[in-house]
Order: sequence, then C-alpha cells, then structure tokens
Amino acid sequence: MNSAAAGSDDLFVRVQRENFSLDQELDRVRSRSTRIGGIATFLGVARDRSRGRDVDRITFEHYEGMAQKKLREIRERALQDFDILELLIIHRYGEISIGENIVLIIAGAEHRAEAFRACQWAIDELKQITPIWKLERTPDGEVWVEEHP
Amino acid sequence: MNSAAAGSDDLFVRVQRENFSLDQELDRVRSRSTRIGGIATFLGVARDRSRGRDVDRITFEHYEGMAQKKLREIRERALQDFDILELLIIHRYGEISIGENIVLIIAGAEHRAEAFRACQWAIDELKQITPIWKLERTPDGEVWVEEHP
Amino acid sequence: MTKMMAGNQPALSLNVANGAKVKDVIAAIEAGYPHIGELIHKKKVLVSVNQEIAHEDTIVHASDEVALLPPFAGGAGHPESREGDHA
Amino acid sequence: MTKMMAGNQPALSLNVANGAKVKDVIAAIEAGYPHIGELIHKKKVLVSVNQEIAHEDTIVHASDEVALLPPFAGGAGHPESREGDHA
Repeated sequence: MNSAAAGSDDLFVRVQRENFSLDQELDRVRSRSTRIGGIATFLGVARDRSRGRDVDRITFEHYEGMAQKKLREIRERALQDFDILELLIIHRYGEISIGENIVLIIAGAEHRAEAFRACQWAIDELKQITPIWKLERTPDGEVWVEEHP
Repeated sequence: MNSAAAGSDDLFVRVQRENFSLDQELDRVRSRSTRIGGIATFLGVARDRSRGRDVDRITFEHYEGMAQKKLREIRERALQDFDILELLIIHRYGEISIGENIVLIIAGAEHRAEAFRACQWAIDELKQITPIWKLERTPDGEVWVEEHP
Repeated sequence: MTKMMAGNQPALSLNVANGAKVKDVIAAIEAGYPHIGELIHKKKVLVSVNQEIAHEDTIVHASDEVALLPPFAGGAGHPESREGDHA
Repeated sequence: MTKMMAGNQPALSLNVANGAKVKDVIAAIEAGYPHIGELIHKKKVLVSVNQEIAHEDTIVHASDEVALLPPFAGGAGHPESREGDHA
C-alpha cells in the first residue's frame, strides 16, 4: 500500500541542519491528496529550561544513515497502521538557539482524529528509536541529555 | 491568570475572510514564551469529498460577534484548564476552494502531551459551540451541512 | 430586536411583548412558521439571546439580539470517518 | 568495522575475530573500557550492527558497521512535566 509514496521519501523524511518553513512543508503534505481534511502537526522548539536548569543553546547530533532509516520506518509504519494519507518528519541537527525549531511532524488524514493519533504516535516513536543526541549548554556547563534512562 | 493575554485576544482569536500563514501564526504563539517546547497544531482544509458526495467549493458563514465571542471563550477555557502557555484560533469565512485552509488551532505548551490535549479539545469544542455554518457545492446542488443532528 | 438565521432563510418578523420569555418568542414563531417551531422543539434550531444560547425562561427585552441558530458546522469535516464514503 | 559513540567519546579500537557475535564484541569492550561495558550491561548504551539494534547473538562480519549508542534524546523536551521545574 501507499506505493505512490515510494521514491519521495527523501522529501517526507529529512534530517537537516537548516531551518524549515511550516507553510512549505504543509503544502507538500496537502498536495499529496485532495482527500486530506485534517492535518495535525507537532512542532518541537528549543526551550530555555530543562530539568530545572536554564539552557541557552542546544546541539543535536545524529547517527547519519541510521537516523534517516529509523525516521523512514516511522513514516512507513504510520502510513500502514493509521488511516492517514501522508506523514512528514523533519529533525534538525547542529546548534539550535532558544525558540528555534527542532523537529516537525505533519500527519494529513481525511479525518482529524486519525491525524492526531498518527502525529502523537510518530513523535513518541521518534524519541524511542531514532539515534539522535542532545547536548544542552547551561550556566553549569554542557550536558548530554538522557531522555529515558 | 494569564492576564498578559488580555487585550491581545484580537490577534489570537480571529474570524477572517483572508487566508493565513502558518509560519506567521506559529511565530506569534512562539513569541509568547521562551518556555514553549511543544506546539500542537490542527489545520482543517477543504476536502473534495463529504458524506459520499464530491464537493467543489465550500462557503462558510458565521454569526458575527457571537462566533468571535465563542472562540474567545474557548481560548480562555483552554488557558485555564490545560497546562499550556498560548492558544490561537483562526476560522475563515466566505468561499473556500478544495485544498484551501479553513481553520487553524495552535496550542503552545512546555510539554507536548498538554499541547496535543488542548489542541484536540479546542477543535472539538469549536465545532460544538461556535455559530458557523457550511454550504457545500456538489454536482447535485448546494447543501447546508448539519454536522451534529 | 433582530432575528437572523443562516442559510437562504429570510429574516423573521415577529411581535412579542417586551419582557416576554423565550418560550413566548417560540410560540410566536410556531404560529407563523410551524416548520421552524418544530425544528426548535427538536433542538435542531437553537435560540440565542444576546449571543448566548437561551433557555425557555430567558427574558427578552426590546433591545436584545435574538437569533435562531441552525446546527453548527464550523471546522473541517468529521472527527472520524462516519460518512460512509469509505467502507 | 567502524565504531562510533555520541558525545565527546573518541572512537574505540578493538580487535574482534570475523564472524564473532555481538557478545564477543561486548567482552572485548569490557576488557579495555570497563565503564562502557557496564553501561552496555545496564542497557544504558545499545549496540547496533548495520544500523539496526543488535542482540547478543547477532553475528558481526568484517564489513559490518558496529556502533555504540547512548540513550537517544531526539525531539523536544519531555511529553509530560516530570522534570521538577515546576511544582
């Protein structure tokens, strides 16, 4: 199923240094089907607080190749397991300042409940299986963050 | 609570004919607090199918004044009842072509679970209590849609 | 006192005494427009006074804004696929 | 056979026979770098072979890409406020 999606993964699953535009990415998703009625989006941005400490900059590193592979798997499983028409995932790497975009998930479906379900599942799954690491700079120095011990 | 929000409702709750930019509205939400880490968004777009019929255009009408009042209430209740930092609601009226934006909800929170909860609650509530009506043009003519009989 | 109704419905014109209750307004509507009265009784059409949904005993004053509200349909489509357009 | 580890950790250099299992690789790591061996045993660090999480009996060939993966932290922050930064 979703054979139309094959080959275009590169646009719908990206790990990139540059920022992204929501309008542009939403157009990309929306253009996939005129049946899309509900689009749920998760945008993660860099906060100035983490675990009770101030943070002034975050650096993300990823395992090149495996990170992309895991994100492609997430997209494929989401397209199979949820009643959605498209799913897009972008994760940035490198230095990110407070307030900047980190990660974007867009799920487009005929109906909003499934769009929300797929979007939430995808961001939860991304955190579990994608080899990406986060270095937070605080007044006390730099710390590699361990999300789930 | 959220007294900083008073007075800026006009920007965070709008019923307008013009389209909107997600990037611009996200910046508006994001600029409210450097504590925002998760932003959940719902974007409703015009589908080409409804209740088994083809649709080629949708027209939305609203009860001027009451529509805005109800959307303001939704925002205020969301800010009170969920652990979020900002909520923005825009609903368009007038003629909308297939694929175009209809409605936007953006919920910004420290943590994503609450952003998703508030966003889903707000769109459900909007459909329940906001005096907005939808006229769908199909090959069989125009039909006022009744969402919940 | 103004009345509105979405759709191609023209505005209704009614005579209701100042200080009457919403149920009196409904009775006046029923007399002149029985099909609308029926929709109100079936809760297919709601009555609002001053932009708030009213109940039967809400009192209506001459300066109040009264409206008849057909079922709302804001947002985009349905939450779930209950439309029968895919099995 | 390459090895990587996120952080400021330098690459590890190990000698493991072609056709060995992941548990042999772990044993070699433990010998030279006991603190990393401990992290692997506590599942704080995972081992991947060819970009898939490996188990102890996964066989490693000379051309395979082996990596040690500290706990992932992609995305943004936590789902819930478990951080103690607000009561």
